[in-house]
Parts: sequence; C-alpha cells; structure tokens
Amino acid sequence: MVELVLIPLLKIIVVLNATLLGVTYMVLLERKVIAWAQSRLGPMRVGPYGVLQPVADAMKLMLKEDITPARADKWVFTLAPILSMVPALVVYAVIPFGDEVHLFGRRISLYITDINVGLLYVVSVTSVGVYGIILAGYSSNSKWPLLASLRASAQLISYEIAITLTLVSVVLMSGTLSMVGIVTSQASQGVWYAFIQPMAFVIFFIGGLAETNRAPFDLPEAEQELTGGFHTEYSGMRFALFFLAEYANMIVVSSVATTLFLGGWLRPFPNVEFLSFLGIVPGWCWFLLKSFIFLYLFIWVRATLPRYRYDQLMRLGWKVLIPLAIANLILTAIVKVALA
Amino acid sequence: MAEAIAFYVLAACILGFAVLVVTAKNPVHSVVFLVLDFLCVAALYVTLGAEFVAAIQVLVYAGGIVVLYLFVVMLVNVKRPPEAFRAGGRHATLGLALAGAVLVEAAAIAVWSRLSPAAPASAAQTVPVSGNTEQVGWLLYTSYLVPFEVASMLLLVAMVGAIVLARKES
Amino acid sequence: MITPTHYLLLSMALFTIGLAGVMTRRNIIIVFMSIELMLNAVNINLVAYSAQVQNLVGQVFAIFVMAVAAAEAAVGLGILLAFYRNKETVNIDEMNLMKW
Amino acid sequence: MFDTDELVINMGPQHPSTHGVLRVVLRLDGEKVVDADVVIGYLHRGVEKLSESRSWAQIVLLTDRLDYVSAATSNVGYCETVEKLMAIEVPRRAKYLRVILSELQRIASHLLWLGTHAMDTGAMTVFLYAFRERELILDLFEEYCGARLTYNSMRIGGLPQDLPPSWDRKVLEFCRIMEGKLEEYETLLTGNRIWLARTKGVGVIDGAEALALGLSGPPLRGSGVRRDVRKDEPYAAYDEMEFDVPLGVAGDTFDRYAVRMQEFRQSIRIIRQAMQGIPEGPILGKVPRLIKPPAGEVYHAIESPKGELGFFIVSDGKSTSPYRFRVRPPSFCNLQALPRLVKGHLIADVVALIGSLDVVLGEVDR
Repeated sequence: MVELVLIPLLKIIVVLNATLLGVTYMVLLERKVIAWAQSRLGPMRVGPYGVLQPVADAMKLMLKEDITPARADKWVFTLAPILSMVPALVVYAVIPFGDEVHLFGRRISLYITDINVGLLYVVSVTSVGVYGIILAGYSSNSKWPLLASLRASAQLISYEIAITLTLVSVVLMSGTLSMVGIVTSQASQGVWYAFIQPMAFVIFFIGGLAETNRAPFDLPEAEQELTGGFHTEYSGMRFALFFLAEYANMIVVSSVATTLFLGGWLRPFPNVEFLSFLGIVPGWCWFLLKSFIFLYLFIWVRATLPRYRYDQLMRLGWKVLIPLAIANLILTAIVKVALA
Repeated sequence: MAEAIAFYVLAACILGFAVLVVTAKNPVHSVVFLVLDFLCVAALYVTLGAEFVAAIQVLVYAGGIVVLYLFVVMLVNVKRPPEAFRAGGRHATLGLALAGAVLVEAAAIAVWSRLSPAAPASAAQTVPVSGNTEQVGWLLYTSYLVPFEVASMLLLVAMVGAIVLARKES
Repeated sequence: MITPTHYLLLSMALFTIGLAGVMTRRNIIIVFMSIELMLNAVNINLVAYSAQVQNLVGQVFAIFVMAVAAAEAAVGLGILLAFYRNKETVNIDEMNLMKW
Repeated sequence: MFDTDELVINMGPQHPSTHGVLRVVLRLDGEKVVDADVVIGYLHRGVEKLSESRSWAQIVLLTDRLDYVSAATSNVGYCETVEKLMAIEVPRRAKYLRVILSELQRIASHLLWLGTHAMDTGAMTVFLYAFRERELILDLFEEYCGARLTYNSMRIGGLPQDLPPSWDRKVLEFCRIMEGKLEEYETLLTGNRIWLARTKGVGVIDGAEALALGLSGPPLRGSGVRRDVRKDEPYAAYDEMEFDVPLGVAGDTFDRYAVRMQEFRQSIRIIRQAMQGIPEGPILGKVPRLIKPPAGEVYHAIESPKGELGFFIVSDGKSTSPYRFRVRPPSFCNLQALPRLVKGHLIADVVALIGSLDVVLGEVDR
C-alpha cells in the first residue's frame, strides 16, 4: 500500500508544490533578470531584494475582483484557464528530476512515473493546452482576444510539428520513448544528445520559445499589438491561472530539453573518468542547474529581441524549421542505419 | 475491482459527454465536450493496456482533429448566434427511432451471441520486441506496411484537398 | 469482472448516441462530430478485443481509423468552409444542391 | 480562417501602442489591414482658441502643451514667430542657447520615439535604455529652467535666464555618453534580423507622394526628400552651424528609423559646435514691457523633432492677445499618411508604422 499509493501521492504533492513555487519565483527571476539587463533594480519593496514579491502578487491576484465580461460565454470562460493550466501541470508526471535516492531506508525514484510512452505523453498532453487559449479568445466576446487566440492556435500547431520532428530524431538515437530510458541511453552512449543532435537541439529551443509564447514569438499576448492577447478580458485568479500556465510550460520545455538533450540528471561528460568527482553533486542538482540555464536563456532572449510578425513567424516555422527538422530526421535515420 | 470501478466511471463519463456533445445548444460547447469525451476514451485505452493508441488518441483526436472543428465552429458562430437544438421535428423523431432500433438490434446480437471467451492467444503474431509501442510499431512496419503507406497517402491527399477547398479564390 | 461484452455494450451505446446525433442535429458540424463519436465507438471495440485476444492487430486498426478520421475531418471541414462561404449556412437541410 | 468577412476593429483610444489617445478604426481581412480610419480629437484642449484670449507672453506656456515631449522647440517656434512679427532683434547668445536647447530637445524627443517604437515591435530593453538617456537630458533641463517636461523656457526676445554654472560641461559630458549609447541601440536594433524583417519594406512611400501628403521631418527625409527648415530657412543660429541632413532611400520604416538615428549624431554635432562658439552677451533683446505687436499676420516655421512646426498669427495691433492663432503641427500632417501606409500590411505593422511616424497626440489634437 505504501509503495503503491502513499509514495506516488507524496511525490505528486511535492512535485506540484515545487512546480507552483518554482513558477512564482520564475516570475520574480524574470523580472529581476530583465531589470538587470535594462539597468534597473526590479522589485525591491516586498522583503529583502523583493524576494517576497511573488507572495504579494499572488495575494493581489487572489483578492482581485473576478470579472466576467457581459455576454461572455460564462461556462467556457471559466473553463478556459483551467484547460490551459491542467495540461501544464500534468506533464510533470513523467519528467525525471533525478535518479533514485535513498530516503528513510527506501529507494525512491525522483520521478512520479516512468511510462513506456513518456515522450509521446508529453507531446499529447501539451497539445491539449491549446484549447485553453482558443476557448479564452472565443468566450471573451471581444475582438482582440479572438484575434490573439487565432494567432496562438496557428502558432502552437505549426511549431508543434517542428518540435515533434526533433523529438523523433532523439527517439531514433535512444530507441525508447521513456523519459528515464532516454536519460539512461545518454549515459550508456556517453554523450549528451545536444552534441550529436545539435540541429534538433536548436530547433527544439526555438520551437520551445514559440510553444510557450515567449519573445520573440510572443504574438498571442503582444501587448503592443493586441492589448494583452487572449487574456485581455481576464482578471484575478483566472488570469493568474493563465499566467501560471505560461511559466509552468516554460519549466516543462526546459525540463524536457534538459532530459532529451542535456542528459537529464547526468553530470557533464558522464563517461569521462577523471571528472567523476563531479558525481558528488546529486543528480537532481544537475537537473535543476541545466533547467535553470534554459530558463535564463528564455529570459535573456526576451530582453534582447524584437518580436516577429505573424507572417514571418509562420514562414520561419513552415519554411525553415520544419524542413530542417525533417532533413535532420532523415539524416539521423540514414546515419543510424549506416552505422548499424 | 479497481478495473471495474475504472471502467464504470470512464464509461459513464464517455456516454455522458457523448450525450452532451449531441444535445448541447452551442456548437462550441459541443466541441469542448467532444474533447473531454475523447480524453476519457484515451483513459479507457490506458486501462486496456493500449498506451500507444491512448497517446495517439490524445495527440491526433483531442489535440488535432477537434482543434480543426473548433476553428470551423468559431468561424461559423462568430457571424451568427448559435441555433437552438430543435428536437421534436419530423427528422428528429425519425432519427431517434432509427438510432433506438440500431441500439436494440446491436444489443440483441451482443447478448445472444455470447462470444466464446478469449480467442486463442496463439493467433497473435510473434513479435520480437516487448512494450506496447514497440509491438504496435513492429506490426505497422511489417505486416501492415502497405496499409500504412496507403493511409499516409490518404492523409497527404486529404491535406492537399483541404487546402484547395478552403483556399479563397482570388 | 469486466468482460468484452461490457466494452461491446459501451461502444454500442456510444455508437447509438453518435447515430442519434447524426440523425437529429441539423448543424453539419455537430453531425460531423457525431460521426467522430461513432468512429470512437468502433475504436473502443477494436482496442477492447485486441486486449482480450492478446493480438495487437486491433490497435493497429484503431490507428488506421484515426488516420482516416483525420483525413475525413480535414476534407469534410474544407468542403464545409467552401460551402459556408457561398451559402452562409451550416444547416444540413439547406445543402440539397450538387451544384450552385 | 476568418477570411470570409472583414472584421472591423477599434484600435484605441485606449490601446497600449497608439501613443496616447489615437483611435484607428481598422478593417481587417484576417490579419491584413484593408482600410484604416484615423479618428482624432480625444486630446483636444482648444489651445489655439485659448491663445486668442491670453496675453502674448502667456501663450509660451500653452505651446509647452502642444508637443509635450518636445516643449522647448515649440517655445522657440512661437517666440520666433512673435519676434518676426514685432521685428525684435534677438541677441546672438540667446540664438545659440536656443540652438542648444532645441537640439537637446530633439535628442530627448527622438529617444522617446526610439524607445516607444522599439517597444511597439517588442524590443523592450531599448525602451528602458532610451529612457535612461532621456533622463540625463531632463536633468539638464531641470537644472536650466526647473521643469522636466513643460519647460516654458523661452521668452519673446530671448531667454528667461542664462546658463547655470558648469552646465556647459555637463552638456558636453552628456554628448560623450550619448555617442556611446547610440552604438548600444544600434547593436540591439540596426543589425538585428528580426528588426530588419519588421521594418524593411514596411510602409513604403516615395518622395513625391510624401510631399503630396504634406509629410515633413524624418518621415519626409526618410523618403529621400531634402527638406529641413534648419537648412532651407535657417532660424536661430542654425545658419552658423555645420551639419548634414540625413536622407533615406526607400522611404520605408527602416529608412525613417535610420534617418532619426543619424539625426541623433547630427544633433550632438550641432550641440558641440554651439557650445564651442557660444558668444558672451545679453540673453534677452529689447522687448517692450507690454507686448503688443503691430497689426499684421505672420507665418514662421521651425524644424521640430517631428517635422515642420509652423505658427500662423494674426495681430490686430490693438489688443494684448493674438487676433488669430493657428499651429501647423507636424504630427497632425504626418498622421494623415497613416491610412495610406498601413493598407495591405498586417496589424503588427500598424503599430510599427504609428511608431515610425512619431506622432504626439497633444500636438495632433491641440
């Protein structure tokens, strides 16, 4: 009973809480990093160096009046934020944060579950996240959110293709769809897939930016164009859910990138003997560090680049990334067969 | 026990959402119920040990096809208010009667022709790999390669056809 | 104990609901969606029996059904859009001309 | 998907990137703009009519509120117009100071334009960088006249006060800092592929059409028309300054951007020359205690950061306020090119184009 129910339940609780905490502090980190990039200080008022700012933000959002626009489709309007939040959280079920650890005399694996179709699960669940955005745009009964949700869905669907194709080439290398299996195969092959699949890695990163609606692909919520995008009409907790979902998705993308391309919880150069002192650092620390690097990149890009235009975004997705991903996939297959 | 609970809960959800899909006044609500329905079906597949089909169900149906429906519904809805569900017309009575007849017929067949339990397992093809995904993949790329290729051709044709149809004539 | 008959009954019920939708609704998009429900009923059968007889062919066929459903949805909705552009209606009763 | 019908959408008056209270009614075909209708007047305060019941000296502070991000140039324009009407000789030192203040103001105004223009296209960092430097200019102005936005820094016949001590050193220091920062902006934008993609070939307008639409300032020069009031009809001490008039070639958003980026450098050049050659002497000419210009009418234009800012004033020679007061605001005239520019472009280009025209609604609506 303990093995079957209690431990998974505890894991779920820990992961969910860690995620939500991580998401709120991700917001603070973003504000701080962007502020430093722009020679500002960022939040400084709540707590020392503003470390309690997320708490204040959460309080504000929770206590704020929850407004439903007149003639909005109330039912769908309430459902939409939930539909975008749930997939973002459910994905964490298969993300391996680390190897096994010994805790209270038990061997506990640092992932909620390791399923046979792990990677496929990630792709499918995230593909459902688009509903939240489309339905939010539709149900707000307002033109700007509608335009934004159209943009968003076109963008998400287009870049999903490129991302999935890069994932296929990773699967070709690992021979398994299981997230844990992908990490262990990187250990056994002794190389992170970022080095043997650099093209896939880059495409995944760009696609990840687009999938999470981050700059320079933040068209669906481009404040300057669409007055806030699909969540223009949202306020209070429902807005907070969209907000959390976006940042949770960022963490998902960086976790998946870490797992697939940067060896998950493995230390750098997992098979080089004289670097084995790096093994002192526990695996989950490596995982967090690598994910953090990704998140930092996300923020850095946002502070640097202007925004693409809708047609340019589509052109980049369909005419550059997808053909490149397909070429990379074919090349990987050929090389793999030739080597076998 | 757990299996039975899972089955009954999922079956109830599937049928309930299906009824809502058919009866919802607003087509957008129909689409939302359809998504939920398909997610429940995917969960049912998981309980049947068909993880790959479940994942494909979510990816293709819930994440792909229904998005297309949602687009079209939104396009149509934006321009005019949703029409109410008109039950009780001549069509509806006839249709419900027909559907009921089919249900009765199928149920009769099902009940009277109890399947002989478990066709011999030896009928299964021996597949040199383990794991649901690998097995399905193996079958798709060996015994069912031709149908698989035909299906991909079909998808290609459908894609071209859809683009041609939906394109605005200029 | 859940037997294939349970799955069979579930899929029948789902199929019937889909059929009722096809027969009673006049909005062609909902008719399409009802057809999807019917296809899903078929898939449940395929997968349930595949699990019962320990033969994966059923799952393979379920995948083919999904491919066909995707093709159907794409072309069907394409036709619908083209029709809607010309006639400004999605009522299936008004779609009674082969040519206009 | 939504291409079966046109979508009419209101951009503004409450919209983050219409720079105030501009309202643009867009007719969209999908994301493409079929037609645009500019609705103005949300910020109308009746400055022109109000001026007709204020004394001549009081009007200076009304001109602050025309182009509120470039108050000093409006002040110069008005004062010079009245001086022209009254034939007042302005001391040479005052002329030099006017040039310095105008060019500082031009840099400040262009910085605001750069920041908001970049922000509209999503480059948020440039915005804060630009405001960081603008802050330095505002500090300079604050030290000079005590105000940071509405300076009221000119008087008919000259200036209200001389330079504060060590102000000149600070200005030169600012010029030095500014040159380095310009490199920074250009690193972030000019060579950036996304920026180029967003600006090149967007909103192209050729010189003849730009003239026909009455454009002036950087939008006109971006189309390759050599027209700069500072060169063509020199006022203040511009005839003694040496500077180039940067010109564009294609007349697209990028050229308008490039022209303004060059103007930063030219302004710095002018400030340096003026600081070097500034003569000693009085700062206020001989002006009667009660300003009462002779009957007559006058038009005088200056080159404000936005374009040709003209004042047309009629005096009846009897009263102590103008009989008729009319402003030719560059933003207003430039704005009328917007519908022509946005046609056929996407929504995202609309905000980029509003940004590239650099309109200030205080001046458009007056």
